[in-house]
Amino acid sequence: MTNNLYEVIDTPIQVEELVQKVERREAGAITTFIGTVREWTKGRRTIYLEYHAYVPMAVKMLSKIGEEIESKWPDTQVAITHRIGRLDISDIAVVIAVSSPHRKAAYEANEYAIERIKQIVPIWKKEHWEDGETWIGDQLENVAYPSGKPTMEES
Amino acid sequence: MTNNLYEVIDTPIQVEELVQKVERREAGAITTFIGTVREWTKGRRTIYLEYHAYVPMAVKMLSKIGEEIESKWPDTQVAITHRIGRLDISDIAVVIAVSSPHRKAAYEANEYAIERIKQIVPIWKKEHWEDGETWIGDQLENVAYPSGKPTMEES
Amino acid sequence: MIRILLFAHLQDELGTESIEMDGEMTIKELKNNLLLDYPSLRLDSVMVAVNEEYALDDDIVKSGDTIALIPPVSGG
Amino acid sequence: MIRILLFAHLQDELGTESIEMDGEMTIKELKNNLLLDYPSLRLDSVMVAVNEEYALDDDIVKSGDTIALIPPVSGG
Repeated sequence: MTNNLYEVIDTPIQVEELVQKVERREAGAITTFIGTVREWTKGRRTIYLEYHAYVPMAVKMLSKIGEEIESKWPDTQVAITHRIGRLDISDIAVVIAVSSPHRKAAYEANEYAIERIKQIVPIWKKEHWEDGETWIGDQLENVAYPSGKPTMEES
Repeated sequence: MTNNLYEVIDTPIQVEELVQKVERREAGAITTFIGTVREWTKGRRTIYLEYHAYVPMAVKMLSKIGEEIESKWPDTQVAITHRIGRLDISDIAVVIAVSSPHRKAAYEANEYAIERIKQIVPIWKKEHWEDGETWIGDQLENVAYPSGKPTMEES
Repeated sequence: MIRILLFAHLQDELGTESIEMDGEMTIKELKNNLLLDYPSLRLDSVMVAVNEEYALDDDIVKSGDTIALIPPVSGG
Repeated sequence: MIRILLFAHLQDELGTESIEMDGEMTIKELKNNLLLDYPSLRLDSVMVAVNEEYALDDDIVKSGDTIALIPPVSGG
Protein backbone atom coordinates (compact mmCIF):
# COMPACT_ATOMS: atom_id res chain seq x y z
CA MET A 1 0.00 0.00 0.00
CA THR A 2 1.20 3.44 -0.88
CA ASN A 3 0.07 6.58 0.83
CA ASN A 4 -0.82 8.32 -2.40
CA LEU A 5 -4.30 9.76 -2.21
CA TYR A 6 -4.88 9.63 -5.98
CA GLU A 7 -3.99 6.51 -7.90
CA VAL A 8 -4.59 4.70 -11.16
CA ILE A 9 -3.71 1.03 -10.74
CA ASP A 10 -4.09 -2.22 -12.65
CA THR A 11 -4.78 -4.47 -9.64
CA PRO A 12 -7.93 -4.92 -7.50
CA ILE A 13 -8.89 -1.95 -5.32
CA GLN A 14 -9.19 -2.50 -1.57
CA VAL A 15 -11.99 -0.35 -0.13
CA GLU A 16 -10.62 -0.48 3.43
CA GLU A 17 -7.33 0.95 2.20
CA LEU A 18 -9.05 4.09 0.91
CA VAL A 19 -11.07 4.43 4.09
CA GLN A 20 -7.83 4.32 6.06
CA LYS A 21 -6.30 7.01 3.87
CA VAL A 22 -8.98 9.54 4.84
CA GLU A 23 -9.60 8.54 8.47
CA ARG A 24 -8.83 11.33 10.94
CA ARG A 25 -9.62 12.02 14.59
CA GLU A 26 -11.61 15.10 13.57
CA ALA A 27 -13.73 13.19 11.03
CA GLY A 28 -17.14 11.94 12.10
CA ALA A 29 -18.28 10.86 8.66
CA ILE A 30 -16.66 8.95 5.83
CA THR A 31 -18.50 8.26 2.60
CA THR A 32 -17.30 5.90 -0.07
CA PHE A 33 -18.47 5.45 -3.61
CA ILE A 34 -17.67 2.11 -5.17
CA GLY A 35 -18.22 1.90 -8.90
CA THR A 36 -18.58 -1.70 -10.06
CA VAL A 37 -18.96 -3.33 -13.46
CA ARG A 38 -22.66 -3.79 -14.13
CA GLU A 39 -23.82 -6.75 -16.17
CA TRP A 40 -26.73 -5.08 -17.96
CA THR A 41 -26.82 -1.62 -19.55
CA LYS A 42 -30.04 -0.66 -21.31
CA GLY A 43 -30.95 -4.27 -22.01
CA ARG A 44 -27.53 -5.19 -23.36
CA ARG A 45 -25.29 -7.68 -21.60
CA THR A 46 -21.69 -6.82 -20.79
CA ILE A 47 -19.21 -9.72 -20.76
CA TYR A 48 -16.25 -7.69 -19.50
CA LEU A 49 -14.77 -4.20 -19.72
CA GLU A 50 -11.41 -2.71 -20.47
CA TYR A 51 -10.37 0.62 -19.01
CA HIS A 52 -7.53 2.53 -20.64
CA ALA A 53 -6.03 5.71 -19.24
CA TYR A 54 -3.57 8.44 -19.96
CA VAL A 55 -2.11 7.56 -16.59
CA PRO A 56 0.04 10.54 -15.54
CA MET A 57 -2.65 13.03 -16.57
CA ALA A 58 -5.41 10.91 -15.00
CA VAL A 59 -3.59 10.97 -11.65
CA LYS A 60 -3.09 14.72 -12.01
CA MET A 61 -6.80 15.27 -12.74
CA LEU A 62 -7.87 13.09 -9.78
CA SER A 63 -5.63 15.18 -7.60
CA LYS A 64 -7.13 18.35 -9.06
CA ILE A 65 -10.63 17.07 -8.19
CA GLY A 66 -9.42 16.50 -4.63
CA GLU A 67 -8.16 20.07 -4.48
CA GLU A 68 -11.45 21.41 -5.82
CA ILE A 69 -13.33 19.48 -3.14
CA GLU A 70 -11.10 20.53 -0.30
CA SER A 71 -11.60 24.16 -1.29
CA LYS A 72 -15.40 23.86 -1.79
CA TRP A 73 -15.92 21.79 1.39
CA PRO A 74 -13.34 22.87 3.95
CA ASP A 75 -12.09 20.17 6.35
CA THR A 76 -12.75 17.32 3.95
CA GLN A 77 -10.09 14.80 2.98
CA VAL A 78 -10.37 12.88 -0.29
CA ALA A 79 -8.80 9.73 -1.74
CA ILE A 80 -9.58 8.25 -5.15
CA THR A 81 -8.32 5.12 -6.86
CA HIS A 82 -9.31 4.09 -10.37
CA ARG A 83 -8.49 0.69 -11.75
CA ILE A 84 -7.56 0.09 -15.40
CA GLY A 85 -7.12 -2.99 -17.55
CA ARG A 86 -9.61 -5.84 -17.89
CA LEU A 87 -12.48 -5.91 -15.38
CA ASP A 88 -15.15 -8.57 -15.04
CA ILE A 89 -18.74 -8.19 -13.84
CA SER A 90 -18.88 -6.91 -10.22
CA ASP A 91 -15.21 -5.92 -10.20
CA ILE A 92 -14.54 -2.54 -8.64
CA ALA A 93 -13.53 0.12 -11.19
CA VAL A 94 -13.30 3.14 -8.89
CA VAL A 95 -13.42 3.97 -5.20
CA ILE A 96 -13.86 7.48 -3.84
CA ALA A 97 -13.50 8.07 -0.10
CA VAL A 98 -14.27 11.39 1.58
CA SER A 99 -13.97 12.15 5.27
CA SER A 100 -15.45 15.19 6.94
CA PRO A 101 -16.41 16.31 10.44
CA HIS A 102 -20.05 16.31 9.31
CA ARG A 103 -21.97 13.96 7.06
CA LYS A 104 -23.62 16.43 4.68
CA ALA A 105 -20.29 17.54 3.23
CA ALA A 106 -19.09 13.94 2.98
CA TYR A 107 -22.05 13.01 0.78
CA GLU A 108 -21.99 16.14 -1.37
CA ALA A 109 -18.25 16.08 -1.93
CA ASN A 110 -18.29 12.41 -2.82
CA GLU A 111 -21.00 12.85 -5.44
CA TYR A 112 -19.15 15.87 -6.83
CA ALA A 113 -16.05 13.70 -7.23
CA ILE A 114 -17.72 11.04 -9.37
CA GLU A 115 -19.38 13.69 -11.55
CA ARG A 116 -16.03 15.38 -12.13
CA ILE A 117 -14.28 12.07 -12.84
CA LYS A 118 -16.79 11.52 -15.63
CA GLN A 119 -15.96 14.97 -17.04
CA ILE A 120 -12.23 15.51 -16.85
CA VAL A 121 -10.25 12.36 -16.02
CA PRO A 122 -8.70 10.83 -19.16
CA ILE A 123 -9.91 7.26 -18.70
CA TRP A 124 -11.88 5.36 -21.34
CA LYS A 125 -14.06 2.32 -21.06
CA LYS A 126 -14.36 -0.29 -23.79
CA GLU A 127 -17.43 -2.47 -23.33
CA HIS A 128 -17.19 -6.03 -24.55
CA TRP A 129 -20.74 -7.17 -25.26
CA GLU A 130 -21.96 -10.56 -26.31
CA ASP A 131 -22.08 -9.28 -29.89
CA GLY A 132 -19.11 -6.96 -30.24
CA GLU A 133 -17.10 -4.26 -28.54
CA THR A 134 -17.57 -0.51 -28.12
CA TRP A 135 -15.58 2.43 -26.87
CA ILE A 136 -17.95 4.29 -24.59
CA GLY A 137 -17.90 7.78 -25.94
CA ASP A 138 -18.89 10.18 -23.20
CA GLN A 139 -20.02 10.38 -19.64
CA LEU A 140 -23.66 10.06 -20.64
CA GLU A 141 -22.79 6.76 -22.29
CA ASN A 142 -24.69 7.70 -25.40
CA VAL A 143 -21.92 8.14 -27.93
CA ALA A 144 -20.85 4.66 -28.92
CA TYR A 145 -18.66 3.65 -31.82
CA PRO A 146 -19.39 0.04 -32.81
CA SER A 147 -16.12 -1.87 -33.24
CA GLY A 148 -14.26 1.30 -32.35
CA LYS A 149 -14.97 2.83 -35.74
CA PRO A 150 -17.26 5.81 -36.10
CA THR A 151 -19.22 5.59 -39.32
CA MET A 152 -20.41 8.40 -41.52
CA GLU A 153 -24.04 7.86 -40.60
CA GLU A 154 -23.27 8.74 -37.01
CA SER A 155 -21.84 12.16 -37.60
CA MET B 1 -20.01 -13.27 9.47
CA THR B 2 -23.75 -13.62 9.28
CA ASN B 3 -25.84 -12.80 6.26
CA ASN B 4 -28.19 -10.57 8.19
CA LEU B 5 -28.59 -7.26 6.44
CA TYR B 6 -29.46 -5.35 9.62
CA GLU B 7 -27.39 -5.83 12.74
CA VAL B 8 -26.55 -4.29 16.08
CA ILE B 9 -23.27 -5.73 17.33
CA ASP B 10 -20.74 -5.07 20.08
CA THR B 11 -17.61 -5.83 18.08
CA PRO B 12 -15.76 -3.81 15.40
CA ILE B 13 -17.60 -3.35 12.10
CA GLN B 14 -15.89 -4.52 8.91
CA VAL B 15 -16.73 -2.20 6.01
CA GLU B 16 -15.89 -4.81 3.35
CA GLU B 17 -18.40 -7.20 4.90
CA LEU B 18 -21.24 -4.75 4.35
CA VAL B 19 -20.09 -4.03 0.82
CA GLN B 20 -20.20 -7.77 0.11
CA LYS B 21 -23.72 -8.02 1.50
CA VAL B 22 -25.09 -5.58 -1.11
CA GLU B 23 -22.90 -6.48 -4.11
CA ARG B 24 -24.90 -7.76 -7.08
CA ARG B 25 -24.24 -8.29 -10.78
CA GLU B 26 -26.90 -5.72 -11.62
CA ALA B 27 -25.40 -3.06 -9.32
CA GLY B 28 -23.10 -0.47 -10.84
CA ALA B 29 -22.84 1.73 -7.76
CA ILE B 30 -22.34 1.03 -4.08
CA THR B 31 -22.23 3.86 -1.56
CA THR B 32 -21.18 3.44 2.03
CA PHE B 33 -21.54 5.77 4.96
CA ILE B 34 -19.13 5.19 7.81
CA GLY B 35 -19.92 7.05 11.01
CA THR B 36 -16.88 7.35 13.23
CA VAL B 37 -16.30 8.76 16.71
CA ARG B 38 -15.17 12.35 16.35
CA GLU B 39 -12.78 13.81 18.89
CA TRP B 40 -14.14 17.37 18.94
CA THR B 41 -17.77 18.48 19.05
CA LYS B 42 -18.41 22.20 19.26
CA GLY B 43 -15.08 22.85 20.93
CA ARG B 44 -15.47 20.08 23.49
CA ARG B 45 -13.17 17.07 23.53
CA THR B 46 -14.61 13.55 23.61
CA ILE B 47 -12.54 10.89 25.39
CA TYR B 48 -14.76 7.97 24.44
CA LEU B 49 -18.41 7.13 23.79
CA GLU B 50 -20.83 4.50 24.92
CA TYR B 51 -23.71 3.43 22.72
CA HIS B 52 -26.68 1.66 24.31
CA ALA B 53 -29.55 0.16 22.36
CA TYR B 54 -32.89 -1.50 22.75
CA VAL B 55 -31.43 -4.19 20.55
CA PRO B 56 -34.39 -6.17 19.17
CA MET B 57 -36.32 -3.03 18.35
CA ALA B 58 -33.22 -1.34 16.91
CA VAL B 59 -32.73 -4.25 14.50
CA LYS B 60 -36.42 -4.10 13.60
CA MET B 61 -36.22 -0.36 12.89
CA LEU B 62 -33.05 -0.73 10.77
CA SER B 63 -34.87 -3.34 8.76
CA LYS B 64 -37.87 -1.02 8.43
CA ILE B 65 -35.56 1.70 7.07
CA GLY B 66 -34.27 -0.81 4.53
CA GLU B 67 -37.83 -1.56 3.45
CA GLU B 68 -38.64 2.13 3.15
CA ILE B 69 -35.59 2.61 0.93
CA GLU B 70 -36.25 -0.36 -1.29
CA SER B 71 -39.77 0.93 -1.90
CA LYS B 72 -38.68 4.56 -2.50
CA TRP B 73 -35.70 3.62 -4.69
CA PRO B 74 -36.56 0.42 -6.57
CA ASP B 75 -33.65 -1.96 -7.29
CA THR B 76 -31.60 -0.81 -4.32
CA GLN B 77 -30.22 -3.23 -1.74
CA VAL B 78 -29.39 -1.99 1.76
CA ALA B 79 -27.30 -3.31 4.66
CA ILE B 80 -26.78 -1.49 7.97
CA THR B 81 -24.72 -2.42 11.01
CA HIS B 82 -24.58 -0.32 14.17
CA ARG B 83 -22.06 -1.00 16.89
CA ILE B 84 -22.84 -0.56 20.59
CA GLY B 85 -20.76 -0.55 23.77
CA ARG B 86 -17.63 1.50 24.36
CA LEU B 87 -16.10 3.18 21.31
CA ASP B 88 -12.88 5.18 21.17
CA ILE B 89 -11.98 8.08 18.89
CA SER B 90 -12.03 7.03 15.20
CA ASP B 91 -13.85 3.77 15.93
CA ILE B 92 -16.66 3.01 13.51
CA ALA B 93 -20.13 3.35 15.08
CA VAL B 94 -22.28 2.67 12.03
CA VAL B 95 -21.90 1.53 8.44
CA ILE B 96 -24.61 1.86 5.81
CA ALA B 97 -24.11 0.22 2.42
CA VAL B 98 -26.47 0.72 -0.52
CA SER B 99 -26.14 -0.83 -3.95
CA SER B 100 -28.06 0.28 -7.00
CA PRO B 101 -27.80 0.02 -10.77
CA HIS B 102 -27.24 3.80 -10.88
CA ARG B 103 -25.29 6.10 -8.63
CA LYS B 104 -27.87 8.82 -7.93
CA ALA B 105 -30.15 6.41 -6.06
CA ALA B 106 -27.21 4.95 -4.15
CA TYR B 107 -26.28 8.38 -2.76
CA GLU B 108 -29.83 9.51 -2.02
CA ALA B 109 -30.88 6.26 -0.37
CA ASN B 110 -27.76 6.18 1.75
CA GLU B 111 -28.29 9.70 3.06
CA TYR B 112 -31.95 8.89 3.74
CA ALA B 113 -30.83 5.91 5.83
CA ILE B 114 -28.61 7.92 8.17
CA GLU B 115 -31.31 10.59 8.61
CA ARG B 116 -33.87 7.92 9.52
CA ILE B 117 -31.46 6.17 11.89
CA LYS B 118 -31.17 9.44 13.78
CA GLN B 119 -34.96 9.64 14.00
CA ILE B 120 -36.33 6.20 14.78
CA VAL B 121 -33.68 3.68 15.80
CA PRO B 122 -33.58 3.23 19.59
CA ILE B 123 -29.87 3.71 20.14
CA TRP B 124 -28.41 6.27 22.55
CA LYS B 125 -24.99 7.79 22.77
CA LYS B 126 -23.33 8.75 26.04
CA GLU B 127 -20.43 11.12 25.52
CA HIS B 128 -17.57 10.92 27.98
CA TRP B 129 -15.87 14.30 27.97
CA GLU B 130 -12.74 15.39 29.75
CA ASP B 131 -14.98 16.98 32.39
CA GLY B 132 -17.93 14.64 32.74
CA GLU B 133 -20.41 12.53 30.85
CA THR B 134 -23.62 13.29 28.96
CA TRP B 135 -26.45 11.35 27.37
CA ILE B 136 -26.90 12.94 23.98
CA GLY B 137 -30.54 13.83 23.88
CA ASP B 138 -31.72 14.02 20.29
CA GLN B 139 -30.59 13.76 16.74
CA LEU B 140 -29.69 17.44 16.64
CA GLU B 141 -27.37 16.82 19.56
CA ASN B 142 -28.67 19.86 21.37
CA VAL B 143 -30.51 18.33 24.30
CA ALA B 144 -27.85 17.26 26.73
CA TYR B 145 -28.31 16.21 30.33
CA PRO B 146 -25.09 16.78 32.26
CA SER B 147 -24.26 13.68 34.32
CA GLY B 148 -27.39 12.06 32.93
CA LYS B 149 -29.63 14.15 35.16
CA PRO B 150 -31.91 16.80 33.70
CA THR B 151 -32.15 19.80 35.98
CA MET B 152 -35.12 22.06 36.52
CA GLU B 153 -33.46 24.96 34.71
CA GLU B 154 -33.36 22.97 31.53
CA SER B 155 -37.04 22.22 31.29
CA MET C 1 -48.47 -7.38 34.31
CA ILE C 2 -47.08 -4.74 31.97
CA ARG C 3 -43.29 -4.56 31.69
CA ILE C 4 -41.80 -1.10 31.11
CA LEU C 5 -38.23 -0.89 29.77
CA LEU C 6 -36.10 2.16 30.52
CA PHE C 7 -33.17 3.47 28.52
CA ALA C 8 -30.51 6.16 28.59
CA HIS C 9 -31.14 8.95 31.10
CA LEU C 10 -34.44 7.40 32.24
CA GLN C 11 -32.57 4.27 33.28
CA ASP C 12 -30.03 6.38 35.16
CA GLU C 13 -32.72 8.42 36.90
CA LEU C 14 -34.79 5.46 38.07
CA GLY C 15 -31.72 3.35 38.76
CA THR C 16 -33.26 0.32 37.08
CA GLU C 17 -33.63 -1.19 33.60
CA SER C 18 -37.33 -1.91 33.94
CA ILE C 19 -40.39 -1.44 36.12
CA GLU C 20 -43.75 -3.15 36.20
CA MET C 21 -47.34 -2.00 36.29
CA ASP C 22 -50.70 -3.78 36.50
CA GLY C 23 -53.95 -3.17 34.67
CA GLU C 24 -55.09 -2.13 31.18
CA MET C 25 -54.75 1.49 30.11
CA THR C 26 -53.87 3.88 27.33
CA ILE C 27 -50.28 5.04 26.80
CA LYS C 28 -51.37 8.45 28.04
CA GLU C 29 -52.69 6.95 31.29
CA LEU C 30 -49.55 4.89 31.70
CA LYS C 31 -47.43 8.03 31.36
CA ASN C 32 -49.57 9.83 33.93
CA ASN C 33 -49.28 6.91 36.35
CA LEU C 34 -45.52 7.01 35.96
CA LEU C 35 -45.44 10.71 36.71
CA LEU C 36 -47.43 10.10 39.93
CA ASP C 37 -44.75 7.67 41.08
CA TYR C 38 -41.79 9.66 39.71
CA PRO C 39 -42.74 13.35 39.61
CA SER C 40 -39.28 14.45 38.40
CA LEU C 41 -39.41 12.24 35.29
CA ARG C 42 -39.12 14.16 31.99
CA LEU C 43 -41.49 12.45 29.56
CA ASP C 44 -42.31 15.32 27.14
CA SER C 45 -40.03 14.24 24.35
CA VAL C 46 -40.11 10.54 25.21
CA MET C 47 -41.64 8.21 22.62
CA VAL C 48 -43.29 4.96 23.61
CA ALA C 49 -43.01 1.57 21.96
CA VAL C 50 -45.34 -1.34 22.57
CA ASN C 51 -43.85 -4.73 21.72
CA GLU C 52 -41.06 -3.08 19.70
CA GLU C 53 -43.30 -0.84 17.60
CA TYR C 54 -43.86 2.88 18.16
CA ALA C 55 -47.28 3.58 19.69
CA LEU C 56 -49.59 6.58 20.08
CA ASP C 57 -51.00 8.16 23.24
CA ASP C 58 -54.44 6.59 22.69
CA ASP C 59 -53.16 3.06 22.08
CA ILE C 60 -54.11 0.60 24.81
CA VAL C 61 -51.61 -1.56 26.65
CA LYS C 62 -52.47 -4.63 28.68
CA SER C 63 -50.96 -7.43 30.66
CA GLY C 64 -48.24 -9.26 28.71
CA ASP C 65 -47.21 -6.21 26.70
CA THR C 66 -43.64 -4.94 26.78
CA ILE C 67 -43.48 -1.16 26.82
CA ALA C 68 -40.31 0.81 26.10
CA LEU C 69 -39.82 4.45 27.01
CA ILE C 70 -37.67 5.86 24.23
CA PRO C 71 -35.90 9.15 24.92
CA PRO C 72 -34.78 11.09 21.83
CA VAL C 73 -32.42 8.72 20.07
CA SER C 74 -28.81 9.57 19.24
CA GLY C 75 -27.43 6.69 17.23
CA GLY C 76 -25.60 6.97 13.95
CA MET D 1 9.21 17.82 -32.57
CA ILE D 2 5.73 17.72 -31.09
CA ARG D 3 4.55 14.36 -29.78
CA ILE D 4 0.83 13.63 -30.11
CA LEU D 5 -0.64 10.86 -27.96
CA LEU D 6 -3.75 9.01 -29.12
CA PHE D 7 -6.30 7.18 -26.97
CA ALA D 8 -9.40 5.04 -27.23
CA HIS D 9 -11.05 5.05 -30.65
CA LEU D 10 -8.47 7.50 -32.06
CA GLN D 11 -5.74 5.00 -31.25
CA ASP D 12 -7.72 2.23 -32.94
CA GLU D 13 -8.42 4.34 -36.02
CA LEU D 14 -4.84 5.45 -36.57
CA GLY D 15 -3.42 2.10 -35.48
CA THR D 16 -0.76 3.77 -33.34
CA GLU D 17 -0.33 5.18 -29.85
CA SER D 18 1.33 8.38 -30.96
CA ILE D 19 2.31 10.46 -33.95
CA GLU D 20 4.76 13.32 -34.41
CA MET D 21 4.60 16.74 -35.97
CA ASP D 22 7.12 19.53 -36.50
CA GLY D 23 6.79 23.27 -36.08
CA GLU D 24 5.06 25.72 -33.78
CA MET D 25 1.31 26.25 -34.06
CA THR D 26 -1.95 26.75 -32.22
CA ILE D 27 -4.04 23.81 -31.13
CA LYS D 28 -6.56 24.77 -33.81
CA GLU D 29 -3.85 24.62 -36.48
CA LEU D 30 -2.60 21.31 -35.15
CA LYS D 31 -6.12 19.87 -35.42
CA ASN D 32 -6.45 21.14 -38.98
CA ASN D 33 -3.10 19.63 -39.91
CA LEU D 34 -4.24 16.30 -38.48
CA LEU D 35 -7.44 16.43 -40.52
CA LEU D 36 -5.42 17.00 -43.68
CA ASP D 37 -3.48 13.80 -43.02
CA TYR D 38 -6.45 11.82 -41.64
CA PRO D 39 -9.65 13.21 -43.19
CA SER D 40 -11.88 10.60 -41.53
CA LEU D 41 -10.77 11.58 -38.01
CA ARG D 42 -13.63 12.78 -35.75
CA LEU D 43 -12.21 15.63 -33.68
CA ASP D 44 -15.36 17.63 -32.88
CA SER D 45 -15.79 16.41 -29.33
CA VAL D 46 -12.11 15.70 -28.73
CA MET D 47 -10.36 17.77 -26.06
CA VAL D 48 -6.66 18.52 -26.23
CA ALA D 49 -4.13 18.44 -23.41
CA VAL D 50 -0.69 20.01 -23.57
CA ASN D 51 1.81 18.52 -21.14
CA GLU D 52 -1.02 16.88 -19.13
CA GLU D 53 -3.17 20.00 -18.78
CA TYR D 54 -6.27 20.79 -20.83
CA ALA D 55 -5.61 23.46 -23.44
CA LEU D 56 -7.68 25.81 -25.60
CA ASP D 57 -7.82 26.17 -29.38
CA ASP D 58 -5.71 29.33 -29.31
CA ASP D 59 -2.96 27.93 -27.09
CA ILE D 60 0.37 27.48 -28.85
CA VAL D 61 2.32 24.25 -28.93
CA LYS D 62 5.94 23.91 -29.83
CA SER D 63 8.77 21.44 -30.10
CA GLY D 64 9.18 19.41 -26.91
CA ASP D 65 5.50 19.58 -25.95
CA THR D 66 3.49 16.43 -25.43
CA ILE D 67 -0.03 16.75 -26.83
CA ALA D 68 -2.82 14.35 -26.00
CA LEU D 69 -6.02 14.03 -27.99
CA ILE D 70 -8.70 13.22 -25.42
CA PRO D 71 -11.96 11.75 -26.74
CA PRO D 72 -14.96 12.10 -24.41
CA VAL D 73 -13.90 10.27 -21.25
CA SER D 74 -15.83 7.37 -19.77
CA GLY D 75 -14.14 6.48 -16.52
CA GLY D 76 -15.86 6.03 -13.18
